[in-house]
Amino acid sequence: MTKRSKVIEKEEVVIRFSGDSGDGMQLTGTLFSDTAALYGNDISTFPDYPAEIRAPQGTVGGVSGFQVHLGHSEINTPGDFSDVLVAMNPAAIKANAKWIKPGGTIILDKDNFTQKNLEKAGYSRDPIAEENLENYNIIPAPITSMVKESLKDLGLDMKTVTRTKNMFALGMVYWLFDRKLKYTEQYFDKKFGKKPEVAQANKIVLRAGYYYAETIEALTPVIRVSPAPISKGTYRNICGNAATAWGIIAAAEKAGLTVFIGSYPITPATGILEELAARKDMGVKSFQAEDEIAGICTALGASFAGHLGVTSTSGPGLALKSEAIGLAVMTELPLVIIDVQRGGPSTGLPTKTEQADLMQALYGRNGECPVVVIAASTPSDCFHFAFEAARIALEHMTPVLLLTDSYLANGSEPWKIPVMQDLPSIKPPYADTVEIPFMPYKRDKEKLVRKWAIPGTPGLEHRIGGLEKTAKGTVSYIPENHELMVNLRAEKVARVAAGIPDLELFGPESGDLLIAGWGGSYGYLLTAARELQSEGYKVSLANFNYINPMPGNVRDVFSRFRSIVVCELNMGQFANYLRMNYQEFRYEQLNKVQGLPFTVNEIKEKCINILEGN
Amino acid sequence: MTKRSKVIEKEEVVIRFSGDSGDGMQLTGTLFSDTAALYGNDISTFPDYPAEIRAPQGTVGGVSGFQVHLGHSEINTPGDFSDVLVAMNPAAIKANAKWIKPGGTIILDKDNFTQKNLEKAGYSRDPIAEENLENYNIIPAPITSMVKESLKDLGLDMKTVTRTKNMFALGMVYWLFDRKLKYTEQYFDKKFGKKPEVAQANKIVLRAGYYYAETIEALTPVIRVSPAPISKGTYRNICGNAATAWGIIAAAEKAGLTVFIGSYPITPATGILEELAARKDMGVKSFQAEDEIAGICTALGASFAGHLGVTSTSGPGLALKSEAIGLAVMTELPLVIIDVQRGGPSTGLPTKTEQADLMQALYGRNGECPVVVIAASTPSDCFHFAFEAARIALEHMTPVLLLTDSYLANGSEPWKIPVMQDLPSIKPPYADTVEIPFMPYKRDKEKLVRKWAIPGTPGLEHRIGGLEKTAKGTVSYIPENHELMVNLRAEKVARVAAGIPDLELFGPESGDLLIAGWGGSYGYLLTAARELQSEGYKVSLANFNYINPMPGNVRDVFSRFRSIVVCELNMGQFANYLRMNYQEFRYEQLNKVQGLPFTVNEIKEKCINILEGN
Amino acid sequence: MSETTVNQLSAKDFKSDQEVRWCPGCGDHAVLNAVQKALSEIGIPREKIAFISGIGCSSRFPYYMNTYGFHGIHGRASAIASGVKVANPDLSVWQITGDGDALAIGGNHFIHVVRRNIDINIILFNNEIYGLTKGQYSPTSQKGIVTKTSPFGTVEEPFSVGELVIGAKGKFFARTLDSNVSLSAQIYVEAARHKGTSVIEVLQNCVIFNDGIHEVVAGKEIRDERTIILKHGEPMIFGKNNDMGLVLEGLKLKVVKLGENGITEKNILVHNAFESNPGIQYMLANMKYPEYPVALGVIRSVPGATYESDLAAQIEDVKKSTKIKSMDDLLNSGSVWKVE
Amino acid sequence: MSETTVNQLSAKDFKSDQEVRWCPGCGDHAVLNAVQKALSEIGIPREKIAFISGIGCSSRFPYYMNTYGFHGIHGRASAIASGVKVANPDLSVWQITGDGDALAIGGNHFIHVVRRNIDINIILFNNEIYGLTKGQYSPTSQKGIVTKTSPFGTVEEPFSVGELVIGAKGKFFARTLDSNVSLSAQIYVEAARHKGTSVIEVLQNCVIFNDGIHEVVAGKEIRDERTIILKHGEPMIFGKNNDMGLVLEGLKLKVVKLGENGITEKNILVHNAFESNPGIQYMLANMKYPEYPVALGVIRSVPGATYESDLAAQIEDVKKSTKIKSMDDLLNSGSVWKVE
Ligand SMILES: Cc1ncc(C[n+]2csc(CCOP(=O)(O)OP(=O)(O)O)c2C)c(N)n1
Ligand SMILES: Cc1ncc(C[n+]2csc(CCOP(=O)(O)OP(=O)(O)O)c2C)c(N)n1
Ligand code: SF4
Ligand code: SF4
Ligand SMILES: [Mg+2]
Ligand SMILES: [Mg+2]
Repeated sequence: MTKRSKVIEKEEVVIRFSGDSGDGMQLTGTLFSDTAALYGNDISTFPDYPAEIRAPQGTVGGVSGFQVHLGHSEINTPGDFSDVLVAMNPAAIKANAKWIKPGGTIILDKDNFTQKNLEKAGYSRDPIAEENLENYNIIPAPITSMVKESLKDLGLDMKTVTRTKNMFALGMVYWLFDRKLKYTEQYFDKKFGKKPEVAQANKIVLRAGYYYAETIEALTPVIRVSPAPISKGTYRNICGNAATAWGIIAAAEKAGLTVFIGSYPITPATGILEELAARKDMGVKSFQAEDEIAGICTALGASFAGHLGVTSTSGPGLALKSEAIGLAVMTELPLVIIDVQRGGPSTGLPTKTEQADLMQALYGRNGECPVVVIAASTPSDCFHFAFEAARIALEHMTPVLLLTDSYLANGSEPWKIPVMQDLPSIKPPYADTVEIPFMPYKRDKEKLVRKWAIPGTPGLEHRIGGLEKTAKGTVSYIPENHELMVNLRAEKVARVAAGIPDLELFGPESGDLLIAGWGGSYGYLLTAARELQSEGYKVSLANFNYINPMPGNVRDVFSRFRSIVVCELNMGQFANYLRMNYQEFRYEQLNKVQGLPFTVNEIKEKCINILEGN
Repeated sequence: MTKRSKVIEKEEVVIRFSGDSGDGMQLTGTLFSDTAALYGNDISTFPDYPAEIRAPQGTVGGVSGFQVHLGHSEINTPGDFSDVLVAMNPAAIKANAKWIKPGGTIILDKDNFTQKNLEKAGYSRDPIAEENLENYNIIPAPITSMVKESLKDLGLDMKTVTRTKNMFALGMVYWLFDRKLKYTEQYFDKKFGKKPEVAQANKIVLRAGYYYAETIEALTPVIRVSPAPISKGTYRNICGNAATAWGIIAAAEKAGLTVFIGSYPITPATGILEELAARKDMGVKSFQAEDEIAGICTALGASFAGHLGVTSTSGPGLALKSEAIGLAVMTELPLVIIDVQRGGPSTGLPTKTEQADLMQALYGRNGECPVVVIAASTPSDCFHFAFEAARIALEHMTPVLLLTDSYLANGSEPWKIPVMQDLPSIKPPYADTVEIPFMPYKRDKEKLVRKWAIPGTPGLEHRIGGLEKTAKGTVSYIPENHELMVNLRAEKVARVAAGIPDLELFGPESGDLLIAGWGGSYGYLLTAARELQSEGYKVSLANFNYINPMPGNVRDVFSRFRSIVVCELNMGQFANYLRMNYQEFRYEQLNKVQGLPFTVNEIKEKCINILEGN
Repeated sequence: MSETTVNQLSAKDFKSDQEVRWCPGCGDHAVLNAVQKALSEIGIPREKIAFISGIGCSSRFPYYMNTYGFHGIHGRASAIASGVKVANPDLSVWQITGDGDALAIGGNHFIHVVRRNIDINIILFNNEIYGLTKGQYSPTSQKGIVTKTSPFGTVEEPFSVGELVIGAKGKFFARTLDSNVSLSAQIYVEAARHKGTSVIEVLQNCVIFNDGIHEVVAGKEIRDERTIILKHGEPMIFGKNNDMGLVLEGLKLKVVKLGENGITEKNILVHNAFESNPGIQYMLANMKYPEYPVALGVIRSVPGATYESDLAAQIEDVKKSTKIKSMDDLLNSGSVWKVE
Repeated sequence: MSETTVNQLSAKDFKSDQEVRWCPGCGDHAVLNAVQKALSEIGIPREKIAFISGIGCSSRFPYYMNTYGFHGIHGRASAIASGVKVANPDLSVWQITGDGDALAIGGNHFIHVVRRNIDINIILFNNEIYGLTKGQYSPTSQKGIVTKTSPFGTVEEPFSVGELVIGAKGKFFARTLDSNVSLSAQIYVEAARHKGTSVIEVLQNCVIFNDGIHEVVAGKEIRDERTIILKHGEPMIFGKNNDMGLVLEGLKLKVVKLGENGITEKNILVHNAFESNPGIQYMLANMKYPEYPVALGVIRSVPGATYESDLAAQIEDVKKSTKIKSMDDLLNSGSVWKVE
């Protein structure tokens, strides 16, 4: 659209949009990401909004942010430090000052840097000076007044006018990264189809921002990120919650079943329920239950009746489901339980991320009560692991607990769309009417799985329940039968291992240090591992997705490294779990419990520390 | 009362009363134990009744048993095999045949050995022959007809008459063990004060049994157990549930507080609620809640209001309380949570014992959510550990989870009554009104404990809740604050260790094998250890009561033994917990999940196996 | 509604091979008989029937039925049953529950299933006690009752089941006596035919822990005098000699004697179970002896949309109009782009 | 009952130092004002007041009150509050809850606290939506509403709060509008003075996720026509010109116009909040626009024994008659023996 003097090619760049909760930063970030993805960049995003209630305007508590990491090589995290910060008010500076790369760019709405706003954010005078940002690339733009100016002839009300401020900022950023406005303009046309003046206003302002950036020379150097060399195929952007929901539907289609989700809203898991509720086109039955217990119990009832029963929640809700998970274990029905982890304990930090529900997932029930536990590691592979959770549940007649987290749930990334035909088929072990009288707890020899007899089938009438039973389904208090059944249930879950892939290594087969992690920390761990490898260290990453049972080659992998460091966003739950299962190895730990993902630097520092024997 | 030819002095003896659920075996056993205890024997009992519903009369499922172990030396378990079995019907033989010591005595009601009853019990002809009991000391007594006969002149209805059958059997056993009838007769007078004919009938039948036994010579040899040389003091019989309830009340008295119990009935924990509900004389407020969640939440509310809040339950109920335990951890209020473990998972084996809730107790909650966990090891020391649970909760401002089990809850033993003056005082950290403004999460340096400000106190108004907070009590999403608080809560619990005793060793300070156990298996483990020691093995027992945190000397103790075997009634939960905490040792395991306690022999066998290097 | 399919199954065909383990004399036995009798009349094949229960003595029921059965966990029967019915609306779903199971721990699921009007038949065994855990008071125990957890008497007022059901938007409520097998069977048949949640309160005797609690109205000798069996469209007459009746006096019900003060059958209220305004039904459900006879029979039976059929219809609607017919369609919908 | 202690505290004295974080324009702000105003009238000192809540936007309330406060977990406010009040009956206990908190996850504790009649004042913020989790339907959302979890409209009927409260044996029920601060404050004062559980339903506006949902009756212009403020002992008259009234026609309420068809104030029903038979109150609580005006004010206020005082009395009784006065006494009671 214009010519520029210098264009720097950068490998990757991190941009953070930050402003008041009402400033529309999430939309701004999303529009930017979409444009970047359509352009062919690999991206990773991280929305970071405040506590569930709107904090007073202009305060740090009310700051809402959206970070986008884009590059032309593979991008695995939304990035630690940002190259560009868009700060709609002083509080946004306050919240993000220490997360800007030295010398980075700050775009700010200088109209908002009033005395009152400075005070609200806790500044006495100039934030730039107070934060020692003088040497940064500061772009103070009178966004508010320019927006008013640009729209003054349209006769719109003030609210509509000021609401477009974010598009001014977006326009500036588009200019900065040399993006096309087309997709965003199309979005306006679609979104405001019935209000053409609003669409028009947004377009005007977007362009005004774009042009404004162009006009003032301060912006150079322009950063340009060329598309990532990614494999051929059809792509879309997807966030973790949607990917989880879709993985479930895909599995149901493969198994020829209907999805039933029984669930109760809870941050950050609600998106799964919302997406499934919207998927009536795919025949999904969504049941917004009165609480989490009803959520899981309706889902279990639906499984009994022959559906794919699913329930989704976050930590406090998982706690409430504990008892019913036990019932699912006893009745050996297929059931997928999704826990989108958030900061705990108790209500904790509801909008922040953490990996501290692992022990609860493994052991949070009375008695010896094993379930399969798996964890997703990126927003898009939530699809794969939700599919896997459903596959294992259906083929092994067992509840499966899928762990994701707030960071995955809300984060998004481009995703190469799978073709359904390429996904494995799913074959539940239906009972055969030739097996009359039907024995509900009779098992096949290989997997120890019982048969699924669907109500409605003549001749297979049977009774199940939470009391201990014999193979015939009769309630039994016989000591030896109980021990037998406890062992069989454990062994059944253990045998799921036969159908899961080996633990994958990112890096050399052996070396000085193995970084072990699980679930959602993957992106940061991988980036750290790659950087360490390129710095010459003999480091590999093993990120676990299958947690119970674990892959068969773990012991072998562990034995090939001099040290092992277990990195997780909790106080060491997975490390302890490894100690229980592979007691012979020594485990170093890197733990963080701040409601935030790791930073790559933290990981690297810890690793180098170990490698250098400190 | 009579002269006998031969009197054998035995060190100890095990008697089992067994009959149909309606036969009154629990009462019979209890009356016998009371008499034995009053006589000065040390005893240990184990009631063992069927599933909660009455099974059809005469079937094995409906058999109810009560076992008493008495001796003149210290008795630590209710015994594995019985010397004398009272069998009111064929099903009682069926249920107990393999638990009678070779050559033991069997008293049976031969009137009940009808063809119909034999069939119900699954016998085709003579149980004695079918079970190969011909060489045993069989005493077939026509109990039913003799009872009818003895009472025929009293003009009572048939129901009342047949109900006294058990007293006939008891009379026989009294004769066998040379006991006085006095205490039992006094019991009748008190119990049936308003129905003197019934009291009279019971006395007649008791004596009839006694005399019948005397009359038939078959009974010799008579077994006689002299009193155990136990230390001076006042004694009473107590079962685990009552001891637990009393320990709580005692702690409240020491702290100058009122007990509030919020609870929902559940087998086998209901007895605690029932006992506390009866203790209005001690000012206890008992609240039978609508469910387990309301149980703990009302208790927590009461703690907030300045009471000693307590909630009691069993495994499935503990699962339901998970979320609220998290709230107790976050609000740092004193709260005692009692879990009387039973067979799981799910509804499992509700009337049977197990130790499989350990992991749930430690980790069954979302987030990093540490609580203090302790476990009682005998029926009477439930008093001590309930007291300890309350003391720690109150002095450390933390929820404390007390684990007992079905075996302890229902079992009883003589107990030397403590004197309240000798118990430690309890001093909760009350907030001082000089500390205005009150900071709810400000901690003392030593224990990291926050102060307790009781509503009603002017000037200390404050707000607490489940969201993460700063020391001032302000809700905070600041990453560093969260990590700080997570660490502080963990460290606070860890520092409880400073006030708990070292792990006690039963046996030599070092040796070839350490038997490690926890909670209610103690009696069996101790007996096995003692027997092994007397057989010359270098074996000691370490039974854990403090599980989180653990005593300070564990590592030291473990390091002094060549092997360690962890024995528990689950699949190895404590063994795994030890692996997490003391990874450097190797742990052998003895596990049993049959809804039953260990037998001494099982333990000895396993130990000898290890000792002999198999 | 009133036609029955011809059905070859007899009550006996609904018995399972499990030994019935309730105490001899327990009212549950009679309920089991009545249900089996009713099912033989209703004419739904065994495989299309599912019995779902919570935990309690009564909740053992599914084991004794030769149908599909699910013995759940305490208090959650309504939720499990909701899942079963919504998943497969073709099944005839029966929930078996106790006063503790439904109204103590299960109270929330209970009021919500009633509100949602899911077509489940709920048989609530009200023995006013926790039987299985051996005798603690329940949310329906009379105030002041001495039980194991209330050694000095309770200090809380009980729920009235009918009142709670109507308060939760209930559309079908009936009451019966365990001992009256033929009345019970009739009611179960009506409940099964009603579309929507039907709640049937059974006044059930626990011989062991709360013996005779309903005897004051349910006793064989007196029950005709102290209960009234309501039938839609029929006058509210009761008494051994059918000479007592109910009339409305102002806003209150009143018991009158036919023939006295010139009262004839014409003055007596006629029962309208189908009236959606619950006013009179509410009063009927709440009648207590000795002021009134206790109402039995179907007290309220109002048609209304059911959750599961509305949901199914909504799904059909959406499916008809959508372009997304398969997972591949969904995956490729919206903003996608190609990398070549 | 009607005397107030002289109280030096003003509404402002009940404000805590925490910033109020509700959305600008949220109805919760007005409720906070009304409560603070009411407390300044009631005259209980700050330290004797405890605010207990669950989770939801509304449940943040305790942070803004300079009293004792406990922000609980979702749905459990009734249970926590019950514990607080039973432990210390001297405290004035207020429960703050939302339609989701009280009627979805907390439904069971809610009906049980009402049944037990524990002296707690429950302010139920009914915005017919889950605000905090950003807009899913709740058990009070109107059937058919489109929300994030019901993109094609809900298929379930809502609870009516008053109906459920009465169905659960409720003795005090009132309704108010968030925007009517003076009516609200008055009601809070009455609720505080009532001994037993008081439930006050506030029709509250969520500007973000369910804006204007009550506007059809609560709008400033129209509310006089479409609501009626009930006062015990006063005729049920409403309308801008006070010319509309309620009469009973058969068993139903009917709206009439004064002056028309010869109707005068004498014909109009007089509100009796103290009547224990809930008949008319039930109908009043259930009145819906457009057929009726929506009832505001104290609809039902019936005295009754409270759980906590009966319990306290029972304990006093037992203590008086027992020989066991201390733990040592208890330990040595019953069968004990000495070993010397
Ligand atoms: C989570 C849980 N809490 C408590 C119990 C114990 N429990 C089993 S049944 C029951 C009450 C039974 O009463 P009711 O529902 O009236 O059935 P009834 O036995 O009287 O038929 C209780 C408290 C349990 N099994 N599970
Ligand atoms: C156990 C649990 N489940 C779910 C949630 C999520 N959650 C928090 S508040 C809420 C509903 C809020 O609605 P309401 O009670 O009506 O309050 P409002 O925000 O509308 O004032 C939900 C579902 C939670 N915090 N905890
Ligand atoms: S305890 Fe009562 S309810 Fe339970 S089976 Fe026996 S009589 Fe029936
Ligand atoms: S989301 Fe709604 S209820 Fe919550 S604070 Fe905002 S306006 Fe109020
Ligand atoms: Mg009952
Ligand atoms: Mg709401």
